[in-house]
Amino acid sequence: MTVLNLAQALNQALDTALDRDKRVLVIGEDVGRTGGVFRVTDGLRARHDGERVVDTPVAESGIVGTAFGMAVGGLRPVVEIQFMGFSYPAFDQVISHVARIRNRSQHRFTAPMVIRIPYGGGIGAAEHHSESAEAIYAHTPGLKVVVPSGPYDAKGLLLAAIEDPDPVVFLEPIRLYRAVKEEVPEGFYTVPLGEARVIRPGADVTLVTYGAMTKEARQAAEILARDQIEVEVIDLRSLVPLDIDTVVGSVERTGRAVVVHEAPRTAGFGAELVAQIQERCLFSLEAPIRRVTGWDTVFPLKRTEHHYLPGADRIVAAVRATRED
Amino acid sequence: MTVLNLAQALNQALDTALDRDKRVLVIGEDVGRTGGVFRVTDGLRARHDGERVVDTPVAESGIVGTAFGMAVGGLRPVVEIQFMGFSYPAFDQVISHVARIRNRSQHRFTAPMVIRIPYGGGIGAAEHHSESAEAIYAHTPGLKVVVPSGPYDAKGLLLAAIEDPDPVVFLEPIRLYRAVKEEVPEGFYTVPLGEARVIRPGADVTLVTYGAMTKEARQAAEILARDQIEVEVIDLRSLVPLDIDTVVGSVERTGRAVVVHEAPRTAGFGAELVAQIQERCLFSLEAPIRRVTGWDTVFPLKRTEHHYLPGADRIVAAVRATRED
Amino acid sequence: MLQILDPSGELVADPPFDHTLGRRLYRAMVVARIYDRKCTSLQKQGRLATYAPFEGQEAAQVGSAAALLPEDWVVATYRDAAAMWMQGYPWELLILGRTGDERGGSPPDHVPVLPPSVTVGAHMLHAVGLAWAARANGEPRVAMTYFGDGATSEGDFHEAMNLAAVYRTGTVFLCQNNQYAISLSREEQTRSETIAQKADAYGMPGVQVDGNDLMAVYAASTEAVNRARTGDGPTLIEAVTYRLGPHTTSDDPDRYRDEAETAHWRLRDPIERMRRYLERVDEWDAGWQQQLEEEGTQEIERAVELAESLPPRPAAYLFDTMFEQPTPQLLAQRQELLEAAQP
Amino acid sequence: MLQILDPSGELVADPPFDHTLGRRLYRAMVVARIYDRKCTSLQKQGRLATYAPFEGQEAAQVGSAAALLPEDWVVATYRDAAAMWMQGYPWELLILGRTGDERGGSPPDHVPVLPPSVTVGAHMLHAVGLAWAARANGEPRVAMTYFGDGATSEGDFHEAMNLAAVYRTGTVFLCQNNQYAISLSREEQTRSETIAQKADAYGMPGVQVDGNDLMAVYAASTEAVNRARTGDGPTLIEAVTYRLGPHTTSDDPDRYRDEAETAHWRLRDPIERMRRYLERVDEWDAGWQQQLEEEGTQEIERAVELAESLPPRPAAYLFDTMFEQPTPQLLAQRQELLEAAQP
Ligand SMILES: Cc1ncc(C[n+]2csc(CCOP(=O)(O)OP(=O)(O)O)c2C)c(N)n1
Ligand SMILES: Cc1ncc(C[n+]2csc(CCOP(=O)(O)OP(=O)(O)O)c2C)c(N)n1
Ligand SMILES: [Mg+2]
Ligand SMILES: [Mg+2]
Repeated sequence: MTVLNLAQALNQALDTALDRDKRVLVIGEDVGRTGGVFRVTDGLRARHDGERVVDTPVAESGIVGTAFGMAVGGLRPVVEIQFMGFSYPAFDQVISHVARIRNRSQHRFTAPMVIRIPYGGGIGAAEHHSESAEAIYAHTPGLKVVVPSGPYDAKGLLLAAIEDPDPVVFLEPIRLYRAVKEEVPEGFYTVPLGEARVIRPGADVTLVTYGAMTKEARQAAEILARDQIEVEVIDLRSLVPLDIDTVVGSVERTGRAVVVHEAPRTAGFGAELVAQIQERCLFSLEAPIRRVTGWDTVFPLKRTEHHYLPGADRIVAAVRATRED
Repeated sequence: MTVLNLAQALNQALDTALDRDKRVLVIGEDVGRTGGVFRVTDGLRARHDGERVVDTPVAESGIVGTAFGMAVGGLRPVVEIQFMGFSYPAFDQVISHVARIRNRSQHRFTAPMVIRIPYGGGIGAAEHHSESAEAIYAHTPGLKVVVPSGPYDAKGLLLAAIEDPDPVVFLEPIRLYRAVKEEVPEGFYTVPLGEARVIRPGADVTLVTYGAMTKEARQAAEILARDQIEVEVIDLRSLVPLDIDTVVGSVERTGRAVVVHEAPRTAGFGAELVAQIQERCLFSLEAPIRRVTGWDTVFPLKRTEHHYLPGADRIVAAVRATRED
Repeated sequence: MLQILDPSGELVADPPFDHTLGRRLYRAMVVARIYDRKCTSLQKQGRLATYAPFEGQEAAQVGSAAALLPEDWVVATYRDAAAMWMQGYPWELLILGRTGDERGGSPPDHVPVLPPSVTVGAHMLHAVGLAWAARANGEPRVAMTYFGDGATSEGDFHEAMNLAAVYRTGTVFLCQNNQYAISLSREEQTRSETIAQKADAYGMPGVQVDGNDLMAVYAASTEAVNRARTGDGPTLIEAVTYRLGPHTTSDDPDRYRDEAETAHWRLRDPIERMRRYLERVDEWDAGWQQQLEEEGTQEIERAVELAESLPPRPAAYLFDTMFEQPTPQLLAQRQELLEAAQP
Repeated sequence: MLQILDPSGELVADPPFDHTLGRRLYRAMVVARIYDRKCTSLQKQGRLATYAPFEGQEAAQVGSAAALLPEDWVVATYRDAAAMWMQGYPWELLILGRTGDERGGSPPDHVPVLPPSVTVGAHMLHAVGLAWAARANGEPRVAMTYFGDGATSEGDFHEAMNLAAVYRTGTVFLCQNNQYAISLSREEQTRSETIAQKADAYGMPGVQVDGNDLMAVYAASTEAVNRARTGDGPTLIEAVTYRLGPHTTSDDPDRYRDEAETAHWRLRDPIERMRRYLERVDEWDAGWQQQLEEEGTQEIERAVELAESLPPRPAAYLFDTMFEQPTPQLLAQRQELLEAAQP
């Protein structure tokens, strides 16, 4: 057990996967010599050579399309897209081929691959570097969508994603790469995809979130606890498959729910959560489910991103409001 | 006034726009000599020449990216993407540039352009030819998303979209191109973007839908009427801007709502409708809002698409069920 | 432009194969055309969904696929049934796919052919990854990808060509330049004189061959396949041919090309060219032709029967082919569908 | 590779401009470098967001932009501040953008320069459409687009080049081959010998010039701009240069290139080369140099002040810049934000 941050935990997961499975390879822009923009692949090329940790030209569609062929051909590629804003040129490959080959060939061919994408804002980055497009991937049949929020989960979920027989879009909250440290076991272990985690129990209001927003949710819960408002915070960990039972179970007890994400609100994943919660337990609801989300705007640049990002303050306000509804 | 089907009405709209505004041009694959796969642009090249009705190579990103430059440069391009499944290669251009230039340049540059996309299934088409990705575009800040369901609206909405100072994704229900006929005025008129239409009043249950599904919704309403169940059917006509007031007003009266679309359910636009309805009038709800949608699967091929497409039968069942909840 | 057999069936260079193979490939072209025409008529009868005929492109497909070993990958399009069949994809599955049944996308385990790509351009990259995987697995397999002139306008063509060259993957890019992307002529698609010359942009060898010359296509493909197999990297082959039929059964070519042009290419029919040659060397006679056509017709009729005799599947299959194990959401939706099914 | 001024500042061909313009462009390069270094130091002080320095590429940017008329479009990247400024984009707005303020993306109405593109590749297509629009509007404007060696690996480069050639738009493709796409060297990006040769694939003229030779860049650009303006279509110019600094202020070049290489290119500094020439023809002396540096420093300092003195905007602006008129949803969200703002 060593204490690692999220980036280090992911690095260890990739190193472990490369060690234990000859079929695994890491491929992306600058993942080799520089170890990636966020150093998540740091040192891997030196330890596993350039044939298995591959620096590529700037061609996202090409990278994903090639990795798709590799996966169909029996390898287990782990693609890194430099920032979520640069996953869009590869969108056609993902939605039209990666997500479909199993269905198209009725299980004859499959694409077991992982597409790692740093996502979200909070570091004052340039345009296109703070995107949260998880809803788009979650809306695409045939993809699994995983979002870790801490080092332990990150490593276990990434190893599970690499072992998964189907394609996984693995979203890494940029803001948390170095913000959270945790004890992480050496070697191989997995955290199953599709199991939410209650990161804080509470009886009054259910707070449902994932990825970067778990930090703000925790903070909000602590602030509210001072006023004896006990918030149950749920980290979904994966959007597809979705562990809705854990969410519904909680809301049935609390009668109140707030969903939180950084992505724009309209048709964001929060809407799906609201829809499923009210389908399953409308009559337990004592108040409308509120959404604390990014706005329906372009993610702003450094000087104003704080106006966009849902912070503990907005979450606290929403929780208080839902108790007054 | 002549009776036209939806494709003819769109053709007339384009012809009218090309006549009255020199800045307008139509560009896309096979839109010229063949008049497009669905003949929506039939005859336009002959009437307005190849400089304004432009056949392009097979390069969706190139078409949209070039049209974007045209729009910034003062033209009013109307792009045709052959099928929604082929809009994905252009996705980066749409989300990263078309939708953003106004914000990026703080109104200094704008991209007034229309991207016409035939969408939806029901004609037993090949893979990728039956997509419904409206939620993806509706989730993208900076785009308007319009979906006509009849000839009169189609012409008026398309002319409004072409006049609009901002980019509009204009989704055309393939199945309705020739299925509905209506009296359509000659010449120029517009139907404002962002106004839903109650296509059938009713006091018992609110049915919210758009595009191809309006036909099934109407049918369902007629079937239910035989049992004295009066369904209010709302055709949104545009998803962005969204006329939620009309929807909420109706649900406040009926207390029950069913949302219907053809796209996959998870993170589909129906989820957004459910979320906003319960935010606005949870306490008027006498039953959970139900979603009748496509499944979270790839759109199936000809022999089994009937298993996928929400039909009047599924809508009827959902309406009955919501009255028993 | 590489040519071995001129349109009249005269040799203008040494033949790349002996009469045995020549007759086998001639037979393949004849059967392929029977399949192609059968599909068009089935479509007219409403027994198939939209169909994209390849009449006129038989030599380009048969000649190239003939250069492959059984374990080599083929990644092709909606118009490449002949090439896919050459590599082991059963006619009945090709037909089944065209009836609008996903089961047509699932070839037997030993057949290294992906289901036909319907999107234009994207699939070329898959052949780059497949060849890469073969090398990584130490398998001497190459990947041949088929695409049209129109596909070369897509960004994915560029990325596939560049990545294949950069990583020297054993990929063969077989472009059937049939002169049209639906209604857009080759000249309107790009200003490069040939498609073959586009290979220079990637430091890749490119060759233009007479795509209606079975021998030329076979010779160029064999050379490219050997280069790929021996680790010397990818090749672009432009097979100059012509789509004699419509783009698909719902296309009307009169809107964008005239009779005369089609007639001109009719005279360059790849099957007739090879027939003349075989006749000239006494390897063809009317009797054999009749036999081929009878065998071919039987073979295709049998395939049609097989495809059409397959019972439809219960709706539940939809949910069972998305992942190895359906997610809880899919299971719930399957349940919902089954309940909706019962009145 | 076209060269007019060799690294020692000797003419090897006729100069494309007189001393007046030569001095003006030399001055521009000096000021641009002052701006570039200032930005790096501001970033280190936390006053700018990540910054992408262009030191070493001044001749490529200044020499090409100098070939434009005031109404010509410039569509460039995050590393092209010098070119954008040459075409009228104010330093203070370039700096403002780098502080992370959208207002930096809004040049004055008479400045035909798009805000810098952060995505690699996509923007080249915008220059195709802009040139097309100019022609359609009967304006004699051309569009010059700037991009790097790395951008040529993107599919959009291919589509932009092809469409520009097919429609003969007045677009000039100015590639600054600075030898790296972040950590990937030019040789690892593509196996074509030059980037210029990629133009052949589109039937487009392509020329490789010494990008650190102000005169060569100016000469090639002038020819390309004239071709574009007279309706003879697009040109690809590969300006061979070198990024002397890191990819951005958060990059560590030691991970992928060695000192010696950088040192080698230092000796080819484009500004020093032009200085030697001017000195040789008695158009340069230390006094003038000092004057330039003082003026330049003042100019940049003033720009920094202007940029930093701009007061932040109320959050509401977020909702007011998405559409000409905010949608009801945006108005509601703006309301929500304002209410959240008040405790
Ligand atoms: C990405 C994409 N865009 C558009 C289409 C529609 N489409 C189908 S075939 C075709 C033309 C392709 O031409 P070519 O590559 O020459 O192949 P051919 O049909 O001539 O065999 C087009 C535009 C598609 N299938 N995929
Ligand atoms: C579509 C896209 N992919 C990846 C990136 C990340 N990125 C920023 S700059 C860069 C390298 C570009 O190299 P080049 O085109 O040579 O320009 P240079 O930075 O050398 O000026 C990359 C990969 C991006 N901005 N956009
Ligand atoms: Mg073709
Ligand atoms: Mg570079």
